[in-house]
Amino acid sequence: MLSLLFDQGEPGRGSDFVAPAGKPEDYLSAGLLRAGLPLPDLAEFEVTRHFVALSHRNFSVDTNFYPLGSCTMKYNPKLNEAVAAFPGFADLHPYAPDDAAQGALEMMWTLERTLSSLFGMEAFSLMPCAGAHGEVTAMLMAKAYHRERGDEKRVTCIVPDTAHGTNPASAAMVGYKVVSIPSTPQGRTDIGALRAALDDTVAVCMMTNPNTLGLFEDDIVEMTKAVHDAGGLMYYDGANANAIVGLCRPGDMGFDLMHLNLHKTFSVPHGGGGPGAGPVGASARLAPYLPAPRVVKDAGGVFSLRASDAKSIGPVRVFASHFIALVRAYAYIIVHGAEGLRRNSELAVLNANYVRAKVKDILTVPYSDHCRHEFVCSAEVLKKETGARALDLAKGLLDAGIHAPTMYWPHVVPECLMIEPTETETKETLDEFVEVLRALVKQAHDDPASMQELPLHTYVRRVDEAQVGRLANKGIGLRWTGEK
Amino acid sequence: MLSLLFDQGEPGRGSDFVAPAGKPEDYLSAGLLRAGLPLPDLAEFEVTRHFVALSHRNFSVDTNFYPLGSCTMKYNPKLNEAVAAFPGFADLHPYAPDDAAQGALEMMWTLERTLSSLFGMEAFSLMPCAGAHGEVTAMLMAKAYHRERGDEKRVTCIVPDTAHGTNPASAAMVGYKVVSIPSTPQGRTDIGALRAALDDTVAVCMMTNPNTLGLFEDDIVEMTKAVHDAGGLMYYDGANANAIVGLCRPGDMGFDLMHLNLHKTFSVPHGGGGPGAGPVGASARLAPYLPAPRVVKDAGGVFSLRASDAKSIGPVRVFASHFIALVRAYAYIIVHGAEGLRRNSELAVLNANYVRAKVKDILTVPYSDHCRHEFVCSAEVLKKETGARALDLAKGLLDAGIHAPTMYWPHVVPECLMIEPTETETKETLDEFVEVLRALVKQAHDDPASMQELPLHTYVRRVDEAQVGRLANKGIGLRWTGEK
Amino acid sequence: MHAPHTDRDVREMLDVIGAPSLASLAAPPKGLEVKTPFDVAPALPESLAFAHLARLAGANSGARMTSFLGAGAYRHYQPPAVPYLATRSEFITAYTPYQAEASQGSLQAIFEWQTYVCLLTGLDVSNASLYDGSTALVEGVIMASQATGRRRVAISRCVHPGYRAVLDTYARGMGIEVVELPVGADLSVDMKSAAVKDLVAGAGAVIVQSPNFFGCIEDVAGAAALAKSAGALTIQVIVEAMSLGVLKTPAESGADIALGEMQSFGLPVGYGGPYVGFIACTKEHVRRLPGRLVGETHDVDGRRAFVLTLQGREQHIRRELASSNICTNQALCALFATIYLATVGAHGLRSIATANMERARELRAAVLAVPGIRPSSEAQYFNEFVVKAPLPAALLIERMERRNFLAGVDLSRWYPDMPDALLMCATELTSREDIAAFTGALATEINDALAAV
Amino acid sequence: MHAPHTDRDVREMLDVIGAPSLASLAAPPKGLEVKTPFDVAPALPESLAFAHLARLAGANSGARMTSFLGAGAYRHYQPPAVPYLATRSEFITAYTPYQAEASQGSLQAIFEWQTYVCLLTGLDVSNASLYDGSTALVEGVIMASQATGRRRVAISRCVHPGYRAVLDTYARGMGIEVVELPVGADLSVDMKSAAVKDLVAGAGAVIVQSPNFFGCIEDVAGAAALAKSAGALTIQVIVEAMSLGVLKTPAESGADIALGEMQSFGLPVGYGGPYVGFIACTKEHVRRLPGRLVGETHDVDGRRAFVLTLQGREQHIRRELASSNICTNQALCALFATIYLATVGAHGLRSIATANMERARELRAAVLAVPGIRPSSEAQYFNEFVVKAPLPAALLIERMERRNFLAGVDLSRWYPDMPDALLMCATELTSREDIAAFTGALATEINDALAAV
Ligand SMILES: Cc1ncc(COP(=O)(O)O)c(C=O)c1O
Ligand SMILES: Cc1ncc(COP(=O)(O)O)c(C=O)c1O
Repeated sequence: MLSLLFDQGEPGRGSDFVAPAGKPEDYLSAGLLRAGLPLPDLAEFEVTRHFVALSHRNFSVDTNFYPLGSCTMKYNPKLNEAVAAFPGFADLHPYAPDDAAQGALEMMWTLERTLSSLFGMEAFSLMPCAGAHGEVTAMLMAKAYHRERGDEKRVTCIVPDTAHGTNPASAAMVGYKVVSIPSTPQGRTDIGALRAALDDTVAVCMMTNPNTLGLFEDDIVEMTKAVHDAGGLMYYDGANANAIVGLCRPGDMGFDLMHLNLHKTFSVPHGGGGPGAGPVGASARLAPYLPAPRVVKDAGGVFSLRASDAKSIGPVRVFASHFIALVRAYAYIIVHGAEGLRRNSELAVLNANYVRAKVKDILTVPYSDHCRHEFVCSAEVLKKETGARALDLAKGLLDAGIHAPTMYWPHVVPECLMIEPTETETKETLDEFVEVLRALVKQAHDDPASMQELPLHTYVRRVDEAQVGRLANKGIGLRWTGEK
Repeated sequence: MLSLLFDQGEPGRGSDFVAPAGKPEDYLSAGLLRAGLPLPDLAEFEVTRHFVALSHRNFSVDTNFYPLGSCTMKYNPKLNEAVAAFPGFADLHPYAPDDAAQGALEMMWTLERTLSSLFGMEAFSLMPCAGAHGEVTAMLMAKAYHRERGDEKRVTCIVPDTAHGTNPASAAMVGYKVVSIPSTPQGRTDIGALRAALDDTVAVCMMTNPNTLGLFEDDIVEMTKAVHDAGGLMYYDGANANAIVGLCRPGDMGFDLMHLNLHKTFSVPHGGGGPGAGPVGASARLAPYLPAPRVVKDAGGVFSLRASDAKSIGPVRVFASHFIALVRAYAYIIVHGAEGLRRNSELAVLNANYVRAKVKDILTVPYSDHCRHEFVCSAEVLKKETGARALDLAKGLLDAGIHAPTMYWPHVVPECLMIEPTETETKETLDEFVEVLRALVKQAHDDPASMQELPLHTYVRRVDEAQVGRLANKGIGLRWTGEK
Repeated sequence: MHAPHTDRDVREMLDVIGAPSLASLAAPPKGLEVKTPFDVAPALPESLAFAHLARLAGANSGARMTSFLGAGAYRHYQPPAVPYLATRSEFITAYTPYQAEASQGSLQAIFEWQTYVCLLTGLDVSNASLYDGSTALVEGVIMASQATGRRRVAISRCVHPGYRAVLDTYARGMGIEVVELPVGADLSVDMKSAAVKDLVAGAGAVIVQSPNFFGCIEDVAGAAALAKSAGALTIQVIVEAMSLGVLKTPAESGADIALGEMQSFGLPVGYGGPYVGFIACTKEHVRRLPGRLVGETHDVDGRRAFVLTLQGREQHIRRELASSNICTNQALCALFATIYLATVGAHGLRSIATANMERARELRAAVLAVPGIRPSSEAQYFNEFVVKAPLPAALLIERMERRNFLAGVDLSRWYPDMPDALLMCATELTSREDIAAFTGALATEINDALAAV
Repeated sequence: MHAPHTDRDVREMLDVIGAPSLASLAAPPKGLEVKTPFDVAPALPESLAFAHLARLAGANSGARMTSFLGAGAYRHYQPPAVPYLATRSEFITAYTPYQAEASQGSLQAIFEWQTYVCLLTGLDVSNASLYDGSTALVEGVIMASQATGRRRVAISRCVHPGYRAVLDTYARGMGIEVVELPVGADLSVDMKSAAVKDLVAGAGAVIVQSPNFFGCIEDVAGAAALAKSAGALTIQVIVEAMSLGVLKTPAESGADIALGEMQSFGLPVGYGGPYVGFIACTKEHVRRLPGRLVGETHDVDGRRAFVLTLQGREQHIRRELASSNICTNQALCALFATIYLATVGAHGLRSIATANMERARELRAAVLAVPGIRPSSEAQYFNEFVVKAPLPAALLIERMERRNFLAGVDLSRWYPDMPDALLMCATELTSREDIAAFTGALATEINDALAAV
């Protein structure tokens, strides 16, 4: 067990960082000053040992196969990290004048043009910080668009039941009523149900493609048309874009709005939960509503940040972008080119199908066609036969040094495991994964009770989530307090 | 078990690093070209996973308490690493003209002056790459000095029996006959034996102070005088300088020559076995023999590399120094100043004595006085009583996540463990170490047989050293061959 | 190319799958194939990509100038231990710690971050981070609006105008009314004025920033008293987190919610991001907090463990009823800040914050000594302040930029009634040499500019 | 201050020790106390130390110039994965892997390094690294001298003069005689000349560098034949390891020992070090190898393991009878090189080496097209070559430096008979724009210089 920082250190430990500058009271009246500052004083060495030790308690892409569905845990090239640290990027202040930031602006401009071309959109805003931020940005744009047209009756947002939770949550944030559409037995959004839901209150329909079952929405063009006919807008959740880069384009499918997760498709590292970047693309009619500022290039090749367009919804964060994250995505793009990006998507699909073909012998794989970048399988039969659940398999994988797939989502598949290997894994690794899974299923049959004990070898074993939730509701157990 | 690199990869994997430039035969006649290049082609991702996994199989200062005697495994501040990577240092070519390298030269000049002041020497050469390189450099200087004086009969080098192996090996490299001096029951070099060994063939006497038992050579001034009287030179092995910085100076003790291990005393990281830096200091009469080039400063404050002095032994490596290692040592010095350095030495002595005082109850601590930066203890009694050896204790410490002390050296103490905590460890860590050691000794009494099984929890357990040595003698097992 | 597949790999895998070719396997439904070539630059070998990015970085001269820019992004010393530790593979390439057994490193670090936020603000609970200070403001407004059931908030015009613009964007979409409290004489809000009192009536939140956008320390306690009497929550926005090293905590001032930006703690200015938003509140609002929360618990063997908790508030469980839509947050940036705070400690943070105040006062005095420059406010401040120039601030900034100084932020961009006002910032990295060189050049430029008129 | 001790810690610990004060505990014997104050700058707080070092780094304008310097230190592309992985805590803060159970990471990496050295040179065995190429030369000479029992070696004058100077330093001390083989017409050694044959007679080693100091590829096979007939060992020195990506291996040429420098594999030029020396030889000399060796074995459970072996050759066991005095070597630098080689692979290494040849030829052609510049040799070369200038090389270099070019190395420093010779180097990082800009400036400077005469 690793002590918390707050149980380490001694008052007075640590380096000097600045020359002595007196006391706070030399500069401010006492009434403005805080009573105490109860942070621990640690030697740098203690801090180093602490965080290196913490790092050893994590699974990560660089240490473990991480087939976490819907998250695109691909390898993050180290080139990205090196260029992101260039002082010419890191030390540039967001209010530096445009003429003193031409390199940064050129990069952003090129990135925007590149994404627009790759996804068939008129323009992108690089401002949103993550996928969900992109979604709500797009919802704000949709709302502004309809309002601008005086079409204020449009208050519903259509979302398939397989959609990621951020979709309905983002729609709700701008006050949209969420209408959920069921999936067909083929794992696609039910176009009949969609049509039935369409009326003149529909503001926007959010589609994820490939959807979270890893399947291409075959009726996507028809659905787009139907929604458009009803006066609604089509939104493309591009979190799964790793299946389609260079192969097809949401713009060509008729979408008005979309977001990308640069931290999935474009190799920005996930960082243990962020930061990401969630650029929002827009078709010609929606582009004027994109957040401001955006980068423009004048006839002389000079770049600048244009503060605002008349129709823009305004800014969705204070500064123009998660710039340093964009640098990483840009680096990824320029070493690949359009062809390399397309090949990565093809190989992502290849890897997923390869695992799927092999897993078919082990677990139920519910849909019959080839998948795209990921697929779901179900442990329902296994559960019936042995009592072992998807959860148990997931925990068992951890013992083998493999991160668990996404579990119990989408909800339409019982005892669901969603597996996304990504293109950067070798065949050797995939083969090994399948064998580990096979062995776990065998273990479930041979010794079902043992499955609930898994994992055995991780730093901690299964944790008590119930108790912590009860206390947390009262604001307890969410921070160190010094009490034992 | 982690595959070797050579058992991974597939031909054709990996990134493109340069634009295509044709084939080797386009530039050179076929007869000059190699037949094949049998290196594995790996994706960067494979390389990353491989080396991150390897890193997890190491103990290190940042992850483990590492009380390895004579090695000064102190914390390496991360400031050092950051400044060492500055492009202004890293991208500077060793043949860059002096006027284009003024910052580097200023640093080296200041470092040389600082070391000279701290150790009371006339001058230092920053050229040697490590401690042993410094030693042989000094031996070459001694030889040149005597030769210059026509005193060619001086062919012996006096070395205490507690000295590090590099001392006699360095002396032998320049053809000196090594005479070993025994230690007294008090753990000091026997001055009587030393005097007896002195005659007009003595070229130099190498002293380590504090010696490798962690004790100050109390007779050091007398010994220096005796050797000088016999016409010999005195060499100070400064590997243990962490005990004395700012407290006393080899120059004041009369030494003619010395080396420092910047990778011990001055926080250059050990790097798993190097690189280090082993500057050699010289008194006024020996300074002219220092290796060339050295940095000089002219009246106008301009720095330059002076190619050679008439009496210089010449260069001991092709370029002027392990420059990037020096940057680290320099960074360490400037954040401490003379006072901070002295305090570090005092605290190194404090930590060693603290552990020593507590270990006295557990194992035999052979010498009665306080120690300096390290101390030795003996498991001889334990071995007699239980059969458990120093080796077993060392391996048991590994299981507790503590690196083993230096074992079985110096040879004058049977079943020896040499413990050097360094000043950067907290009292908390030292207390924990003592308790682990206490528990191991108890285990030895309670269940002696179990001791030979240790370690149980490391990545590999005790290894077969005999077999590998037999094969290695025939050149087998020292590289991957592809055979299974 | 980062994918490892050789042609042989591909063939073997296609065989197992039973697909004829890679192209056919991955092809979109008929009719959706891309028809025109992409407008994307051809692939660069890695060494050329590196050189290309080095050129772009080099083209940002602003990154090398002596800078007095603050206004929401602060250049502070980053101890090298911070990036060294935070950028370890195991931190940067992990996902959100949903699998507790495989994520104790990230989870404990977030728990420590939550604790730091609480210790710094004095409040009870805090979440795992938000995108940045400006979006944290939006989340705080949503919390307050839900807590009070009121669709109207009152915000000081001394709050960062960029933050207010973001709030406006969202508020329009969310149907929340935002009323603004006027800038008082001393560039802060007069909490005692009747006008302010009227504006606050009926609001769900009273929002002040302190130190405010002009650098001045606001009367947060006054705002809290006012809010309380109006049945509103008090939200304190903190943009320059370094001020927390010395200033009264939001809790001490009576704030219910503190939120803002912690970029100052170990993150580079990086042309605007990523930074790290924080939010903290009193216990009773814990279930309204947006985003992830880590709690302490134990595993089946009784070992202490950390885990994501109260996930029932979050989008992936609660969908349209979630307290926020946030999913990916700023975990790695929060880790930077956590390691920063661990490294500097109380001792370091207080001394660095004090050095900021010292340098800001030295800068202000030196700038005010330049003929033609006048002060804008005599309010107490942390490390930023406003001065008035004898010519339009924009012109002066342009002149100083030519001399490789970023003199400050032109306030007229947001406050048209302040054409000559310059917002300046000094930090512990502002050296005396910088100040002397700057004020020397400033005097010359002002002289020249006035002579030219 | 990096030590963690608070005053309370110190007091408590002194109590346990039974010492009255820190000063008395650590004090040297009476009379040895330091009497005068030290000439050491006062301590700097960390942010100022950082700034101070940034200033020093910035004062090295040479690091930013367009460089054509080689001559033993080569500027190559360093894939960012290399430093990223090699500088992990667990690698940089470990000691020599004496405790095998706690050091499998370092041990396996060294085993992989030894393998790479063998694969690249074609030889049987290799050690864990040596300080640098020049000291590797000394170690190779000692090996050869011990293997043959001869105290005399013959070395080509086309071997790096800096390496030869180091050998001279040691040879004087060790009592080994060094004879030099003359530079032939085409800046390489004529192995067929009678003079060379005479000089080799009685030598324990024939030492050639290829590519040699002038960039030319030597007739190593010829040297080996000659050595063999004289009963000497053949030592091939390799200073630009990148050439191993394409050139015939030392083994193919018949060398017994290959040694030199692998800085080119992922290590910066760094004003001269640290770099990484290597040495490899045929099986029969394995026990004469200097320094550490890692071998493959297994643990008590039968798992593969790596361990230091043949320690009986080393100083810590064998003391004055050791094969060398080396202890600390260049483990971390060898790790850089190992990760470099793993990252680029055969495919990458060959293509990078080929790009070096391409750029060197482009550079040479462009330089020779400048009026007044003449070639020095038509021998085949890798990425370095010598040209003759119409003015003293030193003067030309100085002129070009003023234009921010490091034109090359002035050979007259070591070869007084070559006053106008410039040794130039191009690598894969030498861009066509660099070459064009350089040769343009060169033409102007030569013109101006000649006009001034
Ligand atoms: C399908 C889908 N949509 C949206 C999101 C939200 O993206 P972010 O986490 O970047 O906010 C995710 C991320 O997990 C996702 O998988
Ligand atoms: C006492 C002593 N002398 C000399 C040396 C040799 O130093 P290096 O390993 O740097 O060559 C050592 C290193 O272990 C040592 O402990």
